[in-house]
Amino acid sequence: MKRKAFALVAALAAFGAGTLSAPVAAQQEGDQFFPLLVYRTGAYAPNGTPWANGKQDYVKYINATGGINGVKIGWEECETGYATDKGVECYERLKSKKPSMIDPQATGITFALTDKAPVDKVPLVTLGYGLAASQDGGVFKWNFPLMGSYWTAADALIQHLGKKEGGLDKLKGKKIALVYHDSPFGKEPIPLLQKRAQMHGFELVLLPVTAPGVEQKATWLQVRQQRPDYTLLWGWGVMNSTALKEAVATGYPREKLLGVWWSGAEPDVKDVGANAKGYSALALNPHGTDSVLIKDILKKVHDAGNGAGPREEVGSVLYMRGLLISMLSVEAVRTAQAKFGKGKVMTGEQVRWGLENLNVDEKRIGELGLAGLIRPIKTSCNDHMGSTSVRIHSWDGTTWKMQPDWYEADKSVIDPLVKEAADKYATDKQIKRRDASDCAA
Amino acid sequence: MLYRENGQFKTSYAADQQIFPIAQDRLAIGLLLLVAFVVMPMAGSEYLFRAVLIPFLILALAALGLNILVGYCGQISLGTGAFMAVGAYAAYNFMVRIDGMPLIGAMLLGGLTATVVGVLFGVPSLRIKGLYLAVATLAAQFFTDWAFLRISWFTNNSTSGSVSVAGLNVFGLPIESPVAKYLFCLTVVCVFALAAKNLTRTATGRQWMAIRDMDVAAAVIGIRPVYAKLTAFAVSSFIVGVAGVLWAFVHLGAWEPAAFSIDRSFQLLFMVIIGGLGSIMGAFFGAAFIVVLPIILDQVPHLLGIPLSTATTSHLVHMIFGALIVFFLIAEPHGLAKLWSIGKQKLRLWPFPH
Amino acid sequence: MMMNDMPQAVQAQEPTQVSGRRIGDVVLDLQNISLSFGGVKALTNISFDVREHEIRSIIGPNGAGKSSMLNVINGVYHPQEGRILFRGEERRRMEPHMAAAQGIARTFQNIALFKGMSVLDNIMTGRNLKMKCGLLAHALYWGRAQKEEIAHRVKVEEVIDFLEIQDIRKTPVGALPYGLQKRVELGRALAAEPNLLLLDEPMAGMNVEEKQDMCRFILDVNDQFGTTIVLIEHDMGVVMDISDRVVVLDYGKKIGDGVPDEVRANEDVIRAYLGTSH
Amino acid sequence: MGFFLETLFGGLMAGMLYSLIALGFVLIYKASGVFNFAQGAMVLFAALAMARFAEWIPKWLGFDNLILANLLAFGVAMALMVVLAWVIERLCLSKLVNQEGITLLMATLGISYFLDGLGQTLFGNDIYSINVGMPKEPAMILEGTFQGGLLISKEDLVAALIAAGLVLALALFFQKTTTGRALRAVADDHQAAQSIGIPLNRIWVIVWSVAGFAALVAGIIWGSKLGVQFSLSLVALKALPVVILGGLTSVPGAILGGLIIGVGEKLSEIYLGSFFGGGIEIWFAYVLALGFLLVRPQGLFGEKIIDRV
Repeated sequence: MKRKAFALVAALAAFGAGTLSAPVAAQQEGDQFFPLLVYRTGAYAPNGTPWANGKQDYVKYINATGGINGVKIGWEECETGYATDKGVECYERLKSKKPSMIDPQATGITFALTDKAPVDKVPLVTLGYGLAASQDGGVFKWNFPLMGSYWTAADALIQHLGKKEGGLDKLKGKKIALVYHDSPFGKEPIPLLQKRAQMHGFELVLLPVTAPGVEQKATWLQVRQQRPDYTLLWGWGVMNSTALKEAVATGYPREKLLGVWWSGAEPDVKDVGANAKGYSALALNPHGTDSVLIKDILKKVHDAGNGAGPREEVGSVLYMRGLLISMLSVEAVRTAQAKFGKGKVMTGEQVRWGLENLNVDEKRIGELGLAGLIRPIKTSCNDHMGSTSVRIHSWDGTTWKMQPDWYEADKSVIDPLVKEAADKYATDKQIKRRDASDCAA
Repeated sequence: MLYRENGQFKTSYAADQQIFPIAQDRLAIGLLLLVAFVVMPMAGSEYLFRAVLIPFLILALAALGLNILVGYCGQISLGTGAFMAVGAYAAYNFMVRIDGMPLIGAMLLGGLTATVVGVLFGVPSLRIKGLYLAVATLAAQFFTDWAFLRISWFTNNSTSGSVSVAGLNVFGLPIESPVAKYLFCLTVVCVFALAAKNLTRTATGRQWMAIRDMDVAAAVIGIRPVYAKLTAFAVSSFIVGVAGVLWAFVHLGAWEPAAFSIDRSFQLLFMVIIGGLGSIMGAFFGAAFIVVLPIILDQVPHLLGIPLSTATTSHLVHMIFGALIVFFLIAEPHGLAKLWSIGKQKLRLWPFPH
Repeated sequence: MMMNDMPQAVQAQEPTQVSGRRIGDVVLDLQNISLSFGGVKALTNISFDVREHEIRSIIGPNGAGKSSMLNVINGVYHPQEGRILFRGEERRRMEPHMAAAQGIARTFQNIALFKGMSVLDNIMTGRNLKMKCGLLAHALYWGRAQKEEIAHRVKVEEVIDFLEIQDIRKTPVGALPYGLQKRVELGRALAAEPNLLLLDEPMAGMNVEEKQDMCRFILDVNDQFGTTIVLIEHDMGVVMDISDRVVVLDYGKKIGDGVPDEVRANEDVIRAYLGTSH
Repeated sequence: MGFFLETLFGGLMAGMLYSLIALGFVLIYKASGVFNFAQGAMVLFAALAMARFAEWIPKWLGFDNLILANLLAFGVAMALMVVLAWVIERLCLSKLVNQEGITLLMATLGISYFLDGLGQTLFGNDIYSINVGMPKEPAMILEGTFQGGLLISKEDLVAALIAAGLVLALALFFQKTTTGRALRAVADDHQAAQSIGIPLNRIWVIVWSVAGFAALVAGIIWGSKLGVQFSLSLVALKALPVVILGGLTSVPGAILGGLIIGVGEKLSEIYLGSFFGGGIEIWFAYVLALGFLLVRPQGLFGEKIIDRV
C-alpha cells in the first residue's frame, strides 16, 4: 500500500510538472480567442448550463458561417463552479491566450476581475449583471454591463408596478418586499429601491435569504406576516424555484410576485409548473425558436451535430442570454475590425474600443436575425451599457409569455447614483476619471 | 549513498537542536529557498504565479496555522474560513479607516483581530472535545459569514457588500506585479513557517502536543490546559488571519464573504490531514495536493485530447479527488509528510535495506 | 501476591535500612477523605499522613480505591468530604496543574506518556513549570529562549543518564517496549524535580530484571534527591522491601496502616488479601 | 397569536425533517464510530437516483403509471444505496478500522466528494422533480378562532408525518429487533461484539444501508419540496447542530434536537431577525447548540464522557 502511494505521488508530481509548465493550447494560430468561463456543476448548474451552451453555440455558429470577416473564433471553456477563486484561476489560465473579452458569468468573479482586467487589458462583458456602477465608462474603462444592470432592472420593476397601479404616485403607502440572495448580487438593487421608496413613499421590506437559498420557510412566513402589496424576487439558481414553492405553500399570490431577469427562466419555474402560474419576471432578452437567427443556428450548428447542449434547450431564456453575450462580443470584434483592419485578429484593447463604440441599430438587428426582438444598443465612452430596454414576461403554467410593453430605466434616477458610486470607487482605488482625449482614442 | 548522516557528530545541544540536524537536509532546504526566491521569479510564467504559486503559498500558510490547532494541539476546527475572513475584513478596515496604514501593519493587525476572535471561539474547547468541538466551531463559520454580509460597517458601507483594495506596497515597493506578489507571499510564508517551527520545537509546542496526546497527564505535570489550548487557538488564528489578509488583498483584490465560506474551511482541513497532522512540512504538502491536483486533473482530458464536456470533467475531477483522499487516508493515515519521512528513512539506508 | 511468600522476602532485607536518609515531618496530611462518583462511593473516610523523605506505599486489592487516592492527592478528583493539609496548610479545591506547581509529580497505572512525541520531548515536558520564556521568545528562538531550552536540556540529559536511557532519546515513545515506557514516564516525573512523587504501579507488567532496575531507581531517587514517594504496588515483596510505612485499602476503606511488619500482622489485612487471592 | 402558532408549526415541520437527517448521522456514529459527513451527498445521490429512475423506468418498460414508476424507482434507488453501503464498507471502512475519528471523518468527506461527482455523472446535474403526489396548496384551519385563520402547509404536514413515521420505525428497529440490538452492541464495544459472534462487516453494511434508506426518504421529501439538484447535499449541514444538541449517540436526542432546532431557528428568524437585519437562522441554530454544549458538553442525551486515568 505504501509503495503504491509512493508511486502515485511520484506519478502525480511528474505529471503535474508537465501540465503546469505547458499550459493547454487548444485554439489554432490566428484565431480570435474567446475564453468561456462557465459553471455546469454545483448549486447553480441548472441555470449556468443553458447560459454556457448559448455562449458556445453562437461562437460555433459564427465559425460555421465563415467567422468574423474570415477570422475564426478559438474558444475554450473553463469550469468555475460559481466559485470566485476557481474563476480567478480560470481567468489566469486563459489570459495567456490573448482573450478578446471575458464574461465571468458570476457577480463575485466580476468583482475579483475588475481590478485585474485593466492591467491585463481584457474587457469584461457582464451582460445584465456585475457592478451597477460600472456603467460609467469614465471610471470603469474595461467593464461593460451591456443592456442593463441591477439598478436598471430594479428601476424597470418599480416602473412596471407603477403602471399596474395606474401611476407611480399610486405606490404611496404601499409595501414592497425584496426577497434577495444574500450576496453582492442580491444586495446591489437595494440603494436604488431605497431611493425609489423615498421618491414615491412606499415602504421597502428587506428579506435576505442565505445562499444558496434552499431554506426559505422563515422568509415566507415573514412575507405572510407583513402582507406586502408586491414582492420582488432577486434570486439565482435553486433559490428561485424554492421561493416560488414557498410562495405556493404560504398562499402568497403569484401575481404579486415579480422577479429580476435572473429569476425568470425555465429552470426557475419548471419544477413548480402550473403552481407558478401568474408569476412575472423581467425579460432582458427574447426567447423562443421563431427568430431567423435561432432557425439558422439549429440548422448550422445542431443539425451538424455540433450543438453544445440538447436541442430542446435552444431558444430558452438563459440560452438566449448566453447567445446575446457572444453575439455582442462578436459585434464588438466586428466594430473593432472596421477601425483597425478587417480580417485581422483584434487585441483585447481593440475589442475594448469595439465594445465602447458598439452601434447595433434596427438594421443591424435585422441582419443578425433578431428583428423586432431586441432594442438597438449603442454604447459610448460614458455609457458602457448601451441600452436599458427591458420587457416583462409572465409564466402561464407551461411557458413564458412575453408582454408587449418596453421599459427604459429613468436616467434622472439612475445616473446620479451611478456617478456617485463610480466616483467613490475611483477615490478608493485612486483612479482618475478618463478625460475627453482618452475617450477619443 | 549520498544521503547519510554518518560522521556528523553533534558536539553541543545547540547543534543537536537545529531544525535540520542533517547536513544534506540543510543543503536541500538552502537549494529550495534559492530556487523559490531567485530562480522562480526569473523563470515562472504569470499563470504559474497567479493561479498556482500564490494561492498555494497562501493556503499553505493557512493550513500551517490550522495545523497548529489540529495537528499540534488536537483541537479540531471547521471554522478556519471564518478566521481568515476576520483577518481579511479587519485588515481592510484598518486600511480604509486609518490614513497611511501600511500593508504590513494592516496585515499584522488583521492577524491580531483574528487572534482575539479565535480565542473567543476557542473558549468552548475548554469544555467540549473532539467532534462536538468541530461542529461547534461551525458556529464561528456561519456567524462570521453572516456578520460580514449583514453588518455594513465592516464593508465600509459598500452597497453590494463586496470590498476591494488597491495600490498595495511594502516600504514603498509596489506589490502589483505577479512576481512582486509572489515574493511578498513567499517571504511572509517563510517567516511564519520558521516561527511556527520554533514554537513547535520549544516548550510551547510541547505543551500543545502534551494536551493533544493526553490532556489529563499534561495537567498533572503542570501544564495549564486553559493556557495551552488558548495559545494554540491564538497562534493558529493569528497565522490563519494573516493568510486571510493575503488571500483577500494579494490574491483576490476584491472579495465577498463567499471567498471564506465553509468550503474553504473543509479545504484547509483536508490539506492538514492529507499533508500530515503535526508537521510543518505537511501543511505545504497538503496545500500542494489540494490546490494543484484539481488544476492538473482539470487539464488532463484536454491534454490527452479526449473530448469530455466541462461538466463531465468537473464531475470526474470530484470523483478522482475524493477517491484519492480516501486512498491516501488508507495508505498512510498520517499524511504525505509521514510518507516523506518514511521515504527519507529508506534513502538513508539505501542501497543496503538493513 | 500471596501473603505466605512475603516472610522470605522480608528476611532477605530489612525494610527501613536505606542509608543516609532522615525521615522528617509530616508533609501531607489527609483527614477523613470521602469521594464518590454519582452515588458510588470510591473512598470512605480515609485518613493517613506522609512524612518527608519516606517511601509510603498504598496497597490493597483491585478496586480498593488506590488510584483514586492518588488522584485526590494531585487534584484530578475532588473529594466531597475531608481535609487535605499540604505542608501544614489546608488545601483548597485545586486543579492538577496547581498540584504540580507545588512540587507534586506522578506516574500513571496505564502509561500516560505523550505518544506523538520523542523520549526527549516527553521528559522535557516535565521541565515545563520551570521554563519561563513566553510565546514570542519561543517563536523567535533567539537568545534567552534558546539558552533556556539548552539549560533545561542539560537537566533532562541528567535524568536520561540517571535512568540509563541514552540510546532511545530520539525514539518516539509509542515505539518503545512497555518496561522502557514506564521508565520514561518516571523520567518525566523526575525532570520536574518534585518533592513529592506519586508512583502508580511502576512495576506492573515487568519481568524480574526490569523490576529490579525500577526498584533501584526508586530507592536511588529517594536516597539521592530526598524525594518523598507515595507508591502503589501490587508486588508485595517489593512493597515490603522498600516501604517505610504502608497504608492498606479495601473497598474504599482503610483497613491497616503502619510499618511493613505491623501491616503484615494485621488480621483485617490478611483477611482482605485471602478473600481476594486464589 | 395565530402567526406565532404558524411559525411554531412551520418550525416543527422543518425540525422533523432535520431529525430525519440527523438520525442518519446518529445511526452510523453509534454503530461504527464514524461521523459521516457524506450523509448529505447520500441524500443527493439517493434523490437523484429516485428522480431519474422514476423518469427512465416507464420509458424503458413502456408503461405510464406514476405510482408504479415511483415504487419501482424507489426499489432500484434503495438497491443502489445498499450496493453503495457495501462498496463503502469494502473499499473504505474495512481498511480504516481502528483509525482515529478525525481520519474517518476525512474519509467520509472524500466519499462525499466522490458521490457528488458520481451522482451527477450518472444522473445529470439539472433540476429534476420527484412527484410522489404531495399536496402543494396550503390549507386554512381554525378560521373561527384566529383572524385570517391558521395556514398549514399540507405538503409540510405530509412530509413531517412521513418523517415522524420513519424516525419511529428506525427507533423501534434499533431498540426491539435482534439486528438492532446487535448494532448497539457493536457501538458499545467492537471487540466484545465480535467475540459474541456478530460479524462486524455485515453490521457496517447494514447500518450504512439503513443510513442510505434514511437518506433516500429524506431525499424524496426534500426533493419533492425543492426539486432534486446539487443543493440538496447542503441540507445535511442543517442537521449538524441537531446532532450536537441531541448528542451524537442518542436516537431520541436526534428527534428532540431536530424539533428544538427547527422551532428555535424559525422563531429566532422571525422574532429576533429584524433586530439583526435578518438571515440569522443559519448561525442561530449553531449558537443555540454551542451555548447548550457549554452547559452540557455531551449534548441532551449523549453519554457522559468521564476521563479515566
